[in-house]
Amino acid sequence: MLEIDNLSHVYGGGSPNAHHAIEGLNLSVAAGELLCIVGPSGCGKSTLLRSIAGLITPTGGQIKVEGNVVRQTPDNLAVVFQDYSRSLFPWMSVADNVALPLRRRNMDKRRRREAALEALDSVGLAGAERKYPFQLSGGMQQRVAIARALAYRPTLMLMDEPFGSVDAQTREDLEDLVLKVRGHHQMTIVLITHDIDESVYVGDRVVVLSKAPAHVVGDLKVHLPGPRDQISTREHPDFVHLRAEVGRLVRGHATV
Amino acid sequence: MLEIDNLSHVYGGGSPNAHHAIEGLNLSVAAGELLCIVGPSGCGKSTLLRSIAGLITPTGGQIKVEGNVVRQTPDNLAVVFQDYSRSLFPWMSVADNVALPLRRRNMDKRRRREAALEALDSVGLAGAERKYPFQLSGGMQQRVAIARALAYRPTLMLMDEPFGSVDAQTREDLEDLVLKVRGHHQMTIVLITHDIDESVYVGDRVVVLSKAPAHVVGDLKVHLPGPRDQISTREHPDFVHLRAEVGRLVRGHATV
Amino acid sequence: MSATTLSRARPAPATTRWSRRAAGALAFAALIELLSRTGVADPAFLPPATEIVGRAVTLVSDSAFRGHALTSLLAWAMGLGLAALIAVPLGLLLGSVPIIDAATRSIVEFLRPIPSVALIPLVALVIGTGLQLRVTLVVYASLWPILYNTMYGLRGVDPLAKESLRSYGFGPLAVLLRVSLPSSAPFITTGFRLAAGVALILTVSTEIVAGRGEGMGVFIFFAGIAMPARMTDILAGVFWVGLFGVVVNALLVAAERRAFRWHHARLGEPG
Amino acid sequence: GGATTATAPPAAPAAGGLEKTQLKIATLPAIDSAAIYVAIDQGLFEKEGLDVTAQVVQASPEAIPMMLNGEIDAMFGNYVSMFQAHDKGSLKVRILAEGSRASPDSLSIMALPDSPIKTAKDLEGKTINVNVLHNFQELALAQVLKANNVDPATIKYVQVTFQNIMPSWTGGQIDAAYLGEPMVTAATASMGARKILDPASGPAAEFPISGYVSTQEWYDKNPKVAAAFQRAIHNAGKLMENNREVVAKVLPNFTQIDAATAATVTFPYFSSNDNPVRLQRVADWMLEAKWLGKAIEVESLMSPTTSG
Amino acid sequence: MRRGGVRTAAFRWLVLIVLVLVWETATRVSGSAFFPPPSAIVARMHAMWFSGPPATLFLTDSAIGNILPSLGRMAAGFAGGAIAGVVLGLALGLSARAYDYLDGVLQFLRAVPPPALVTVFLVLFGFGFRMQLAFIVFSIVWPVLLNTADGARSVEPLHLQTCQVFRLSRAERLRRVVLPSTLPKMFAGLRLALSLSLIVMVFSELLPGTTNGIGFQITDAYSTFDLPAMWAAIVLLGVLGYLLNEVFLIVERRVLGWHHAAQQLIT
Ligand SMILES: Nc1ncnc2c1ncn2[C@@H]1O[C@H](COP(=O)(O)OP(=O)(O)OP(=O)(O)O)[C@@H](O)[C@H]1O
Ligand SMILES: Nc1ncnc2c1ncn2[C@@H]1O[C@H](COP(=O)(O)OP(=O)(O)OP(=O)(O)O)[C@@H](O)[C@H]1O
Ligand SMILES: [Mg+2]
Ligand SMILES: [Mg+2]
Repeated sequence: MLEIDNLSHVYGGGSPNAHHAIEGLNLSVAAGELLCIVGPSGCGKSTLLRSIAGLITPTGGQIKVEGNVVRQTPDNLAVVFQDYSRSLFPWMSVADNVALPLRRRNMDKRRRREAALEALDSVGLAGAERKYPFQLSGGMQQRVAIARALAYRPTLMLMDEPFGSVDAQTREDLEDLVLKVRGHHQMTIVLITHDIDESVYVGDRVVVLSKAPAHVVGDLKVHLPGPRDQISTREHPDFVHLRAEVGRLVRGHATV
Repeated sequence: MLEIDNLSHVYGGGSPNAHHAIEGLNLSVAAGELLCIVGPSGCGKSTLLRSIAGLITPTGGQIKVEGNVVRQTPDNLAVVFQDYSRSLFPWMSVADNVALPLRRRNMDKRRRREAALEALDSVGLAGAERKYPFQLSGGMQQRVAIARALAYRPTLMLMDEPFGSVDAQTREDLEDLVLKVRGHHQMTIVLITHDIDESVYVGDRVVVLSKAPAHVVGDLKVHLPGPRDQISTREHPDFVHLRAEVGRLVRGHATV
Repeated sequence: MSATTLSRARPAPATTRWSRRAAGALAFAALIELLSRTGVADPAFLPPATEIVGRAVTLVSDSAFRGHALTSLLAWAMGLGLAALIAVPLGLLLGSVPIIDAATRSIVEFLRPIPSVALIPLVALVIGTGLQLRVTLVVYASLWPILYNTMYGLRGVDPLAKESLRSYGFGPLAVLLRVSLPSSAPFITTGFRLAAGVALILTVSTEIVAGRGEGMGVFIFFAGIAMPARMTDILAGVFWVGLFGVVVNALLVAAERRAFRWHHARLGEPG
Repeated sequence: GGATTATAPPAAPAAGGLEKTQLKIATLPAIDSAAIYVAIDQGLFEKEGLDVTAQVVQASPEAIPMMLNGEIDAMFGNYVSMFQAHDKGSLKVRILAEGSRASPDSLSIMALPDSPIKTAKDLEGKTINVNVLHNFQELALAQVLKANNVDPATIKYVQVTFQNIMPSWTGGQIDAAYLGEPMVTAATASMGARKILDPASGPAAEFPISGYVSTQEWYDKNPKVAAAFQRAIHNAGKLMENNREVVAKVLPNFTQIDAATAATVTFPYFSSNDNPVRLQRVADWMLEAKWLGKAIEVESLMSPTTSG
Repeated sequence: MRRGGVRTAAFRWLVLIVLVLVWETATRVSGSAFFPPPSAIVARMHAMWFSGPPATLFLTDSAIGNILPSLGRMAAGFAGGAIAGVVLGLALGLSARAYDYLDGVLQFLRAVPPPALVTVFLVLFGFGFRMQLAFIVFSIVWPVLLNTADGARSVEPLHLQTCQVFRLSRAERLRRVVLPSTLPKMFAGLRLALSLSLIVMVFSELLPGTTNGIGFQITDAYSTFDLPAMWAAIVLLGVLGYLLNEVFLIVERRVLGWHHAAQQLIT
């Protein structure tokens, strides 16, 4: 599904304060896999995500999605941006924001709206569809961004710290929602998170990145008995073990 | 230090889609206390914070800071906004962003710069001072916002999910930094977080808010042996107990 | 300005705002009255405000004057409308395709500072005089504010908002129309408001120079060549033109507030 | 009158031979344009089988493009501008009929009552307004000044639009005012202004100012119309010679002069014939002032049907 | 990016050259005296302004006596209009009260055609430079004013709240926050005002009492039907407009560097 080959990216190339964000990063993700990426703040995770989405052209290496080299944004892709509030359109109501990408889907107006409402409902925002983004709390805006991506039913979903601004309960519900959606619709998911527990809980695989310039320092398969659930899975000895393992890898390369 | 009396706030008052964000909220915070606020997403935490900072005029009730009713922004206050990336000034370098509020502090240019560099160093951003906000990762921007508030040495610090975008290691370091700063300088801190462990770890007290309209549903004193540290404190039985307690309170009022 | 004004204190009630506006207008009228009555400015050339307004009121019942006004109104509306129809798409094109902007910039910048007086005979020769001349000149002059505000407005669009739509596979055109255009629409309308004023000025000014017997400018021109010059008539004409400008602006602002509620509400302005 | 007075042929019997009957002529909102309005008012064009519409324009340069692209057939314009345009090749002109000549007191150099300027000599080095630079006002005044032993080159001319002459004058920005009618009358009556010099006296007496002009091309296509038009204008001139009323009657139609003023102003002369000699004088002076690149033989621009 | 820059420049020149060639051919074919070919215009420009002695940088007396005063008027007018526009625009954008009091009057004045007010300008300011300056300022201030006000009104609310929280003084908010975030829109207005100031400079030289300037030469040429001279002045204005705009863009790129970088604009 996704193959990343010797990727590197330098910001401000040529200038004296050029910044090597990614260097020699190799990674491949199978179709239907849910890959979690963890790594220290500022290491290059968002850069990696933007490269996959074709939003920046990496300065070195190659990314292939479904066998095609990424030059533009690949088809059937959805991104939940880290800076979710800026990625919402302030001139549209919440429902319109969610429904907008569905114009690519050959749906008529009514069906777009239905799909949007359904997605909003699934992230706990039923009833907020008429509001404008600025009328929502931070966590609600983040959930609108998630709903927009979910409603689109992409084959590849990129999520950049998607649950950072919601409360613990909602976070767990959203984690389960992602797991459920992944099961129903054939979807490959790359999810960046800072929550090590979360990475192990939702991921089929957890990749740990080094501090900048980012490269892969750990790649762990998560073999946990499914279906996962918040209480028993987190108590599972494998979970506890994996979580400690990821924690060690991250800490070994933290910035502070 | 801070007294909140029967506070309520309605957005869009008068209109049919008026929203009751806060209703009948009472709270008082002693000088030097570190109060953590947890509550479901969209319940009204940020609204509460903005009211304390004098940025919005609540539609009912009263807030007093150091005995004075808040009408404008109180003196010696710092806020770390939830929407940190938007609160940074894009036309200023990171160092200038941090140094700007110090103009109120009667410091000459050199001392302002020193203070800014020191604060940046303390949040793990040494060396980034010349960059512009857009050249930083999300987590780094968030840390700039924290550095700005810290450098200001306020007597009352309001932090709205300040560690949401940083990795686990950095997060722990920042938690300890806040604890340290609070000890050194007489500072009252109100910190909003979604991380229940965090609230118990850093807080002297944890207040749990109900879902919208927000009011206090739990108010727990945290008696943990000091000085706290990431490993032993989190293993302490009181910690485990409190954390479960807070979790129960939050879950009882979650939105999803 | 109170200390909190910079972060947009709650707006004053509508009645206060209107009485302030009235106070401002009255103060301005009083200033003219004073300049004239005290003789600081010769009343023969700057008559008192009361006289100007009085004359303006009586002019309404003058059918010849109404005819002049209608002629000008037509030229103004046509010119402004055409300017918007040309400038917005052009601005979107130049603002979003840098190579076209760069290639045409020398021509655009070369054409822009050519004054309409110099163009009048040339345009008149090519397309004839009368309405088409006026409309052409109005279009030529009022094009720029819309064009530039469109181009600069596009630059202010949040790149992340554009990336959001791009990431869903939308092409550049869709991003332009669905993100850049709405996001910069408030600034484009400011350009349109500017253009509305420019168009009004150009309509009347062109008529003053080459009106061919019709329009507010001709009314003003004739009042000027009378002996002695009928300054009260000139300024009464100016009064109506100015008042028309105020009304148009107010209508546009009201329309903006409706259309861009999201913009004003977020900025904490009265909706 | 001059030595070689041009006489109009007898009125043509009918409109039968005319190339066209509907004419549109650009005029100026000034007394000089009166002849065409009198001709319309008195039915003189009708008699020639012509239906003439006058179109007021604000300045004659405005009418030239209109004439070139066929919006109008002919225009009323001053000779200096026309000769300049002809000289520069922007326009091949044909003078259809003479229009107005300066009459005594219709133009005047005036000073305010308390001004130190008393005589023509006092004008030396002074600032004087003109409507348009390098035009007949300067041309005529230069001749008169020379005749009064004043060097015309010392005069500073500034261009001031009509309505701003009074404020500039009373405001002291011009030393003496170059006025035409009806301002001469008004300034004398209301401000007590003194006349210093008549720019249309001596060598510049009866100085030709404006005439009716078409393009050569139009003239070549419509020779009979041109002749008919000329006859009507000359007949109007004759009618106006001793009859103020016919003029005063039409003035409010195209100028801003009310009946009361019309009764008192000094009219220019309205030509009732064409005279190449006096027109040649204008071209010669222009050549002398280097306003023309080469000499113009004026007679060749005039209508042969009536001249000579 | 650098290679792209060279390509763009080459493209730009190509477009320009092609257009001039088309213009030359079209005017030669039509042979209209009103539309002389560009070669004739350039020859005239050279003869009129640029055939002077080396000591005066090849400027003729006519150039020194007309172009320089015009540029002076324009520069003074632009400076005055820009300052007035920025100050009034900020006041209007920041203070609801100032906005309420001034809005009506300013909107009125904005719609008033300056040519109709020449007499009023004359009695208020007298002949010459003062009147011309007032005329230019009055005409060009509006785009700066309106765009600045718009910019000042749409400062990111969170920026203002940040200022308020840290209790920045009003001057500091203005200088450090409001002004920088208004700059991009202000520059749109300034750029409009710049070429407008060239146009209005020409108009101001039609005002009573003017005796020199490019605008003066245009009217003089117009009234004497010296069309090549008129075209020469038009082309000169065009060239000046183009050059001024290039200078403006350099300044803008310096001042708004952060903006262009943050918006990921390639300029
Ligand atoms: N400007 C506004 N206009 C209308 N409603 C608003 C506005 N701002 C916030 N709200 C509403 O008020 C409620 C509380 O918002 P607030 O931002 O205080 O929530 P929060 O507790 O901070 O949530 P989160 O944890 O998601 O940030 C939300 O339901 C939101 O929709
Ligand atoms: N536009 C840019 N110009 C220059 N440097 C940049 C730019 N964007 C990001 N960087 C730098 O690249 C590095 C990686 O940034 P990135 O946003 O990918 O980090 P991240 O892993 O997502 O961090 P976080 O977890 O804090 O969001 C950072 O050090 C940042 O300073
Ligand atoms: Mg990131
Ligand atoms: Mg919040």
